[in-house]
Amino acid sequence: MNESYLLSLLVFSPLLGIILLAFVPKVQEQTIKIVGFLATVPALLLSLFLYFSYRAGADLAQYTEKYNWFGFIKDGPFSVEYDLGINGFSLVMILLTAILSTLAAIASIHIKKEWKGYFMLFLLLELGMLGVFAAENLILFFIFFELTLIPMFFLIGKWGYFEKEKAAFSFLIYNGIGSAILLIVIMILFAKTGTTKISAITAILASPQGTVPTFGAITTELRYGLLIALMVAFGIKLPIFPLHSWMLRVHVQAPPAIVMLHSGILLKIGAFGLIRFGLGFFPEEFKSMAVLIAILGVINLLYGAFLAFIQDDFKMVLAYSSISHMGIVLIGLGSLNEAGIQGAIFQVISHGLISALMFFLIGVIYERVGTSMIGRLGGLAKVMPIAAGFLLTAAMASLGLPGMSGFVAEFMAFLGLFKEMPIIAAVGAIGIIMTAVYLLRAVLNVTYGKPNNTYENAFDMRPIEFVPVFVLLGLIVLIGVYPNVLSQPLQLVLDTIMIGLGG
Amino acid sequence: MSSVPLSAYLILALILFCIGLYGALTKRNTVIVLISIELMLNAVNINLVAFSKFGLMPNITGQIFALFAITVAAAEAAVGLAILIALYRNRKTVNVDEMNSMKN
Amino acid sequence: MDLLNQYLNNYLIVIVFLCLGILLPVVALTAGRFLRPHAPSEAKYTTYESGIEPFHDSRVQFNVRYYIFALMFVIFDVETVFLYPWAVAYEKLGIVALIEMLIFVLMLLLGLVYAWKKKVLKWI
Amino acid sequence: MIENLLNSPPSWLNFGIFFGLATALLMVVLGFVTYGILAERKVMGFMQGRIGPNQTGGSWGLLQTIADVLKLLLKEDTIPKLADRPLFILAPIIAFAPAFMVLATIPFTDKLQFANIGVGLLYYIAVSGITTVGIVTGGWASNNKYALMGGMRAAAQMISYEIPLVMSVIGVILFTGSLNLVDIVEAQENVWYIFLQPVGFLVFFIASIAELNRTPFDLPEAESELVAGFHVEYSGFRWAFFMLAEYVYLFAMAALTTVLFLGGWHPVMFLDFIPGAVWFALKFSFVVFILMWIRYTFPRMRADQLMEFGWKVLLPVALANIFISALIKELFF
Amino acid sequence: MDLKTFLSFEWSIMAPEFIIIGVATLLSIIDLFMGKDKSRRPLGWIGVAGVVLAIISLVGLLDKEATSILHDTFRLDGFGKAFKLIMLVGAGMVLLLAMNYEPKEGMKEYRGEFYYLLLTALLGAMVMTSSGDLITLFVGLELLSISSYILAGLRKKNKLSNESAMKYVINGGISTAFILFGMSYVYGLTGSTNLTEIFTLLSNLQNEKLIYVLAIAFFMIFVGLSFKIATAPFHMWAPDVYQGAPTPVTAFLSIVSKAAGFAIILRVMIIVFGQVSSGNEETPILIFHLQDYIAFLAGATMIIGNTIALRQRNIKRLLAYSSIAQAGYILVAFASLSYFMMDAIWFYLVAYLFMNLGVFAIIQVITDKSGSEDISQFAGLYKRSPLVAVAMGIFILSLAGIPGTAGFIGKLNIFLGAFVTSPAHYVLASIMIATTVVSYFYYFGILTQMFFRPAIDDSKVKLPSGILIVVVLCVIGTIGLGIFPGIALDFLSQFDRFSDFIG
Repeated sequence: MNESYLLSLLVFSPLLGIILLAFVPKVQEQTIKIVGFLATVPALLLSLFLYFSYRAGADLAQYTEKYNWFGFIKDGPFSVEYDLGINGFSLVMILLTAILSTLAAIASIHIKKEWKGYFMLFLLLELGMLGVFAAENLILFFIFFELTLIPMFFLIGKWGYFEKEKAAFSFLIYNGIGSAILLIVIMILFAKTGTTKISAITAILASPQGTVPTFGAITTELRYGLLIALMVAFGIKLPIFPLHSWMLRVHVQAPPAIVMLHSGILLKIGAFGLIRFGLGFFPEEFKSMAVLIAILGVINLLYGAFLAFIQDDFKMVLAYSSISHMGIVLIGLGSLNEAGIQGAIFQVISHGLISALMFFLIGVIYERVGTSMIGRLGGLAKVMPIAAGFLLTAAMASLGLPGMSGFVAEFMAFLGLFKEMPIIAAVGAIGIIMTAVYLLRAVLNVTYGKPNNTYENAFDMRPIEFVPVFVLLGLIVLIGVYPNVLSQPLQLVLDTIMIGLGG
Repeated sequence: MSSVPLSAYLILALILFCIGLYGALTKRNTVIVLISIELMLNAVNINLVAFSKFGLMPNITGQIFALFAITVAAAEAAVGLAILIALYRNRKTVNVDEMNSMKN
Repeated sequence: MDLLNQYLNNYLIVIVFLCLGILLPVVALTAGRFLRPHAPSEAKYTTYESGIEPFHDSRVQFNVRYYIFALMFVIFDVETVFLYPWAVAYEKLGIVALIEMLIFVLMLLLGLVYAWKKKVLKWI
Repeated sequence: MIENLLNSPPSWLNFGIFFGLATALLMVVLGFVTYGILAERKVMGFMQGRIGPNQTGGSWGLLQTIADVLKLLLKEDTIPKLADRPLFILAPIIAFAPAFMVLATIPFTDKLQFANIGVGLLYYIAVSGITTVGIVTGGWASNNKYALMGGMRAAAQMISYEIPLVMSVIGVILFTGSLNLVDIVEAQENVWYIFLQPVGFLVFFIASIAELNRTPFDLPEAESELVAGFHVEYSGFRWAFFMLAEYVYLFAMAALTTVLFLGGWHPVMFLDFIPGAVWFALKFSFVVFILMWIRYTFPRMRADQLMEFGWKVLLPVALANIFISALIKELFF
Repeated sequence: MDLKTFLSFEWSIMAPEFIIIGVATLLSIIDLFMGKDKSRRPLGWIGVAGVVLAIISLVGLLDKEATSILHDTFRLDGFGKAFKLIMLVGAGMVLLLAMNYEPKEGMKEYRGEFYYLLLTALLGAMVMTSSGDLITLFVGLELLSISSYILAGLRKKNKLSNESAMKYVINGGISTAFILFGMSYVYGLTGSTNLTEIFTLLSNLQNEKLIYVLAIAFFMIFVGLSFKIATAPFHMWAPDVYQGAPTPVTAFLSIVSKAAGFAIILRVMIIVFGQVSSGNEETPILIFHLQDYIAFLAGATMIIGNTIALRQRNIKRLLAYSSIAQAGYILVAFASLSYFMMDAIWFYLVAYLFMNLGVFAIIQVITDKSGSEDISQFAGLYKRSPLVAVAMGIFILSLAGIPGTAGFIGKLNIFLGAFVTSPAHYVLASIMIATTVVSYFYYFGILTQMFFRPAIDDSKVKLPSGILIVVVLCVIGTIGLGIFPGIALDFLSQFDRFSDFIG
């Protein structure tokens, strides 16, 4: 194994920005903005480098880092390592994080006050997200996972809209419960196996009971219990249907740049965890619960779609659409074949890009007109033709227009499910149609509907605002046209998962 | 006359202890509460001395322990009364249930 | 057995004295009841205080000094509990116990000086 | 015979015999009190250049006290209506019973002693402390401001002087190595503790006067300021019991002083043909006389002087005495 | 004992105690003869110097083998050293707080007393920690308690202070009686008060009835000791006392006193009852029989502490309930009786020392300044003094158990202990984590006040130098142990899990 600091550098590069920002006086707003933006760039460059070198055939294992961190027994079991590493899936997620972070930093021009604190927390959030995907150790994973919680709490609570504190608290408590459950799972695994290294635990769990020495019996009941706990923990994050209410508040109340990151990446941590741990640790048990997961997925899809249809607030529409789209992830996972899982992963990334785009545009519009209620918007195509046009395009991507990323993802997910459980899939397909209906209703209302507002200060997009839009749209189209940019890096991971599932 | 069994002492101590506990928990007057606590501590002394004389393994240690217990009880009572005096000067009451300026 | 009996008898005597100590006043007072006159009148049962009947409880709030002296008494009296056994067993314990007691009593003295300096020992 | 009695298992018969003996002692004590009071008055008269009682019962007024007692017995008994009745009645008994109880352990001679218990000295100190409770109870129960003040003062004084008292005898215990009063007396066969423990004796003596509530420390019943202190509301025989307790304590304290410091029944030098009982009586009478003497020659102290003297002079001296004694013992014995 | 044996003892192992008692005596004499109008502040420095000296001498003793002197009544073993270190450091910092404690009224005349009473209380705690005999243990306990009673009521003119002291005395007296009653039974059954002797004697006990008596004794002692650590059922005093006592005293009670309480619980419970056979085939050790009851108390403590804290407006009262809850967490470590028990308790106490002391340091400054203890005094602290607010935020986050802080690692350790036993304590750990999430409500409520709410007045909060030292140390400790827990764990490993605990 080569000694490499690349991953650490990547994960902790935002820290440099935080430190720099600490020394910038509060009043120099312009400097703060620039430093804040620039601090996201190293991570972007490094992750791009990793991506292209992987595509060029480099072995990702060379970037693995491992140091002894601390041990509850000196030089014995029950020690925790500082352990970073990536595979294709996490590489893609890191790339997504880095891209969205940079774009969100640009989108942060809409923030009105206290730049310094904002960017410090923003960078901390990025650090946490990057770490979550790079961690090869459960404790480390959990630390980064929780690390996203605190900046989010402050970012929502301080820079959000009217009910920001309530939103911040409901975010905190729901995610707190989620991470608490996750912590229980992690600690049980730690206590039973004596290690927190993900690969080691996977190996121990994969071997039949009794063949590998453990510190306590890992019974079948325990395995099921742990899996269900994991599903709840990540289900809150994702969010899965009954555990979703916090996420609506966050989407509505948080500042747009933060919602970009939240719906673009934080929600995806749920999916990531579900695939990585749920599927990775307990493939057998996951298999036997596949139907349940698929049904949950369909419920999510339909429920989100139905409720999105009756919302007044455009942000709410998007929030429910997120729920609905996460249903597709579950559907893909429930199918448990290669196409389905690939679809799920595609959906994770595609929705990350699309929702980021949508929320960015909403942020732009909100800044100009001061509302996001569909009833009070309308006829934006006249006032802000470019923004309205982009909004329409994004909606198309979201509802799965062929040639865009959403289509590839939904197609593959349903393809997978139709193979395994055609009836459930058929029911789920209704959701796809619903998606088109509610999105078009909302977007068309906004762009072409009767203007209810005088739009005094409305102006079209600033030059800088084109950057995120173009980047995101470009990526969406790229994936839609040439899915290989994703599927190639993911192939190895998918193969591993399929082997875990027994073929 | 010499054959008072150990259990008699223990039961006496237990009864005293319970009376003391009852008093300490139910009485309103702080002085009585403090006295009740003394009663509980003295019940312990009966136990210790009885064990020291008639216990399974009689030895002198129990009496020494009792001496320490007495001393400590005295110190505690002294501090308790001192605090009570300070309290009385400020509040003009020695009733436990009137000490409620911190309820919320 | 003799020793035990002696021991018990000695304490029996103490009990006898106790009984007698209580009995004497009881007997004397009971005897007195038959001998003494009984001629009650309102004035006789008033409290002795300048001829005017006190109209409320005379358990007035008295000086806090009394309490403080009581506290001092409790502390110092209890400390002697340690001095007595030490004095009795002094020969067996020897110089080490002397040093220990010296420290102990120094602490007591410190307490006394403390009280002194804090004007606790001052009467009114 | 008494040996056999003591060695026999305790029984009701024993109880009866002891009772009889104790009653005898009680009679002696009552006799002492009767003539002690007379003697006190006579000595007082003598010192103040007057005669004292001389009418009742012959030329010396021998029956004077008896007449007094009879008068008290026949006096009407009143309990103020504001008083706390049960406590009021109980108080004299609480005050008197311990006074009599302490006599049980005093060894008058090597044979003449009632209860020879191992911790005699501790017993004396412990039991005598109860009297304070009786006095405070009396003061409290009277529901009279004078009485209450007197009672509180008595309590404050008695507890303040109890500490030098108990500390001063530690020197004696140190030299004897026992709390048994007989042992203490026997240890004084060659030399009395008054010579080995002069400071201890002095502290003990002063503290004992205060404990007895006698002039110059008679603050609790200071006639001129508190009328009569804690027993202002008492009359008749109830009052008499407070007085009785006081004089029984005088008896007991004088006896204890004799035992602790004056060698008990041991004769002076070669005069050992005189029986121990006589020696004891002589020393005892001497102590009583000194106590009376002090009473008539000293003025009453002020309250603040009284308390501060106890705490600031007697207590440090007593503490120092303990260590000097210990050092002396360590170095010379 | 003759002079030779007396001198043959290794008195040097008592050096820290001697230093503390010497300094306490010295301070009391100086205070006594000092002019009335002279400043007492230098006395505080003497006290701090004494504590530092004691720490140095204790560190010098670290390599020493477990030694007993004075016929096994005083015992310096790894356990004693480790716990004494916590107490000394805690007391040193509390002294610094006390020097800068300036409430509006009622403190001037008693400042001198403060220092040496604090030291005598510390002495009691230290004696207790390394005593090898029930009598010494009891005397130490009472030295600590009685000093604390006075300390709590030190502001003689202040009603609340009086009341709190009175309640403390009453509750403390009752609990003392319980402890003593239990101890008297232990003595009665063994005829000894020496812990080591009791250990051997009791492990041979077979008589059913006597074991029953022993179980009663166990409960009496445990219930009594639960007062010291303020857990159910004897937690009622804590809120009132914490609120009414002077703030440094509150800090002392919540840290040093609590550490001492746990030290004595471990000493008594493990040594006295550790090897008692239960007469039962399945669980041959009595203490494992009683484990469920301890667990019940721990659970009740956590639930009570965390739920009642939710509706507190007074910051000190809130912290009182929080500290009840924290004691409950530590009790979980005790209840699980695992291999990690001692380490987990020690580590958590260290973490608790830093985070709670830091909180109290800042609370003291804020409440002194405003004269009010209402939580609203913290409003807008971030605006007024950002650094103070950030420090406070770190402490609060640590109390809440957020990763990156010492509190998190402490909780991790406790969880590990709870899960590693068989059967694992799933329920207890779940209660712990659930109540932790509940605690987010009030902990983050404080953060909300500090960061989100507007300030009432804009005056800067300036930390006096002593408090600044404490806060900086605590920040370093909290973060340092959160990121490099290895420091403490390696330090702990030199005691080898306190294997010399039972001598």
